[in-house]
Amino acid sequence: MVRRVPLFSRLVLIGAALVAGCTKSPEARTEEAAMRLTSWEATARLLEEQRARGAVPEQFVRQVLRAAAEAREEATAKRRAAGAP
Amino acid sequence: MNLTRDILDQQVVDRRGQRLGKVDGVILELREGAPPRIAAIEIGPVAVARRMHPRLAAWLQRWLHGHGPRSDGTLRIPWSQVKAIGVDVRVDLIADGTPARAWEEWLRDHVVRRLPGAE
Amino acid sequence: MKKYLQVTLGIFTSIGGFLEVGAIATTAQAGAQFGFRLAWVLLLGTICVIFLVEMSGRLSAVSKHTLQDAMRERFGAGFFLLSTIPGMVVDWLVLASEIGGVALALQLVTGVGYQWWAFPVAIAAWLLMWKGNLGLVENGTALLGLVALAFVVAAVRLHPPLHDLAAGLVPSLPRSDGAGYWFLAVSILGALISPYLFFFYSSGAIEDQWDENHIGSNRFTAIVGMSFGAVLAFGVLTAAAMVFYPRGIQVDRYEQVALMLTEALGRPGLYLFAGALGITCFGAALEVALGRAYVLAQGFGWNYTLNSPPANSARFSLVYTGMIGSAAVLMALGIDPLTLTVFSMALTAVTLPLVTLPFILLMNDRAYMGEYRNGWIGNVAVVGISLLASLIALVAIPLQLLGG
Amino acid sequence: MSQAREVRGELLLGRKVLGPGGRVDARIEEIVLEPQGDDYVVREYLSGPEGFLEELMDFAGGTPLIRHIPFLGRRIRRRPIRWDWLDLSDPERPHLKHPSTDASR
Repeated sequence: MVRRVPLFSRLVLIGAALVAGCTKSPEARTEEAAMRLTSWEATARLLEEQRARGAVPEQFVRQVLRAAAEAREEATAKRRAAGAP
Repeated sequence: MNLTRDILDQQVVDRRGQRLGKVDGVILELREGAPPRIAAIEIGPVAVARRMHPRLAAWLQRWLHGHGPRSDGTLRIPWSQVKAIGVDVRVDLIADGTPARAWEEWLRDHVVRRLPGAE
Repeated sequence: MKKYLQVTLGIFTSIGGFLEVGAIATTAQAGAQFGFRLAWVLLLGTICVIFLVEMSGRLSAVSKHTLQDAMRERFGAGFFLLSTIPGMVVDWLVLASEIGGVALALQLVTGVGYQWWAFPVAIAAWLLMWKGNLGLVENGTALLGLVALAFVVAAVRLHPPLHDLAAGLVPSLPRSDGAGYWFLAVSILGALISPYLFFFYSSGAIEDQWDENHIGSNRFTAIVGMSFGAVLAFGVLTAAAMVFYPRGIQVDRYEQVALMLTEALGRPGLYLFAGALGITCFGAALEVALGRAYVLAQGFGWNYTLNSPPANSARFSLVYTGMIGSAAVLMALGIDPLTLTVFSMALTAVTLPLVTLPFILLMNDRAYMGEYRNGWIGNVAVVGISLLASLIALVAIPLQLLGG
Repeated sequence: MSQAREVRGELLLGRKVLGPGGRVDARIEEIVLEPQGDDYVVREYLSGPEGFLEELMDFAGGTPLIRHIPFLGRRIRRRPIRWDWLDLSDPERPHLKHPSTDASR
């Protein structure tokens, strides 16, 4: 019974340390934003290929392009917020 | 028979098989010079809350009395009406109209029946 | 023979509980980011689910108690509330994700934003529970859910290298982005081993009045039903690994996931993807909402049944009504469905031990299980699963911060 | 039956039992009942695994592999306390009437 409280607080401390150690550095965030940008560029290329083949309806193409534009905007903003030069 | 294993928290059903609730409390009667005997079982959210914390129970009781059917939903069933203890605890009464069903019936009449296609 | 037809409960449980928004999202992400390398997690998760589903069915058939009933009766009101309250919060988020999945499927087909579909979807699901019965819910979803086989067809048409797929079934350490790898592994397990699946399945067994004679068919149902779900999930992983991985596409939005089916199947691919996403998520939404209503009704001993009008079980009906209504609000506000899905799957992983640990005691309880208690295989499995679940629960949140 | 005193059985569970000198002697974990005419009466109180985690530890302690590990392998000992050895006049603080409970059986 007596042992339980210190064990619990120890777990909390370990958890807090993990959380503190796990938050991302600005460099990691910039890198991630860059990766997302490349990913969306590749998505747009794939979409173009499929559109040329007539494999996707126009209405869907517009949706994906809109999503891509949103994601690109978001990633650029994130890169700026992370303090990229 | 054991109190925790066989009675407490078991399902209570009435004479017609309606589900009344769980055995949320067991009332023991202390006697002079004789072993304590089970006087009644109790069903209701307040009894559950009391097992967590007395203050939670007091707050819940006040809240339940102030809303809806204005009942805290507590039903005390004398041991003499307990007919069988097995997978379910069978009691010799009809669930309808008892406090254990007060909220069920109030919600049925005031909410569910006002929605389309509830019958 | 008729008992074996009850495999529809298994297929439905599987379509709604196994392959749903979470499994589609996490396995598509896994395939896109790591190719076939996370296939072993899918296999591991499937084995865990088969064992736990079989046990929840056996528990109900033998003891005539549902899982949540037994948890309350065996471990008391305190433990019941302790495990129910966090579970309810997590399930509410999962439910919102599932509604989001259906809404997104409708957006893909119509072009009308998913926020606008949240309430129509919620109302349709609610009407089915309110007016329908369990048989309709089970059989309808199981039948329509066959459209999800499109994932498998797509996977086959993409001619995956089988030796890569087989190699992925062997656990391996990530070459890079360890946090992302393990976060996805944990999310996949969280998405596959969903507590509501066991609650729902064990309640279904009681509503269908199973007894000791159903033990064989229960085992059959668990294995066949869950394997069916697993095959579909492997289809998603494979298609993503073939279409997205080589191109360096990471999955951030559902719109992207549709591209893997249009790549393999052309124009019909979009409609098949929308159909599969929509129906599996719709089934899951029903399962989550009903699962929670069952948990509360059984934990507190209320009347509950889907097989008679809602007026006969007012509190039960109002729980699923309230859950689905409020979850729809969350989606209508325009929260990104994929972000919410991945988040709620990780949270599910945190609450897993609260469900898996009780299995150890319940499945060995002489009073409940008699001669049908777990053998040593079952016990090794359930203890192993519980250790795994505890580990997952500990690492899920740190991993989410690091890799999510 | 003029002065019947009531005690809530569910609240006795998990409560500490005070031994001589106010020392905690046990925790009530189960109440064993036996039929007597139309009634069920308390035969004895048991101390034992108190909650879910304790029960899990108890299960683990009984498995062949863990049984040999010194600390983990300890199973929780259930000890009966006869009904008339427990003074419930203050249900918040049940205490033993006898100096030694080990002779209770």
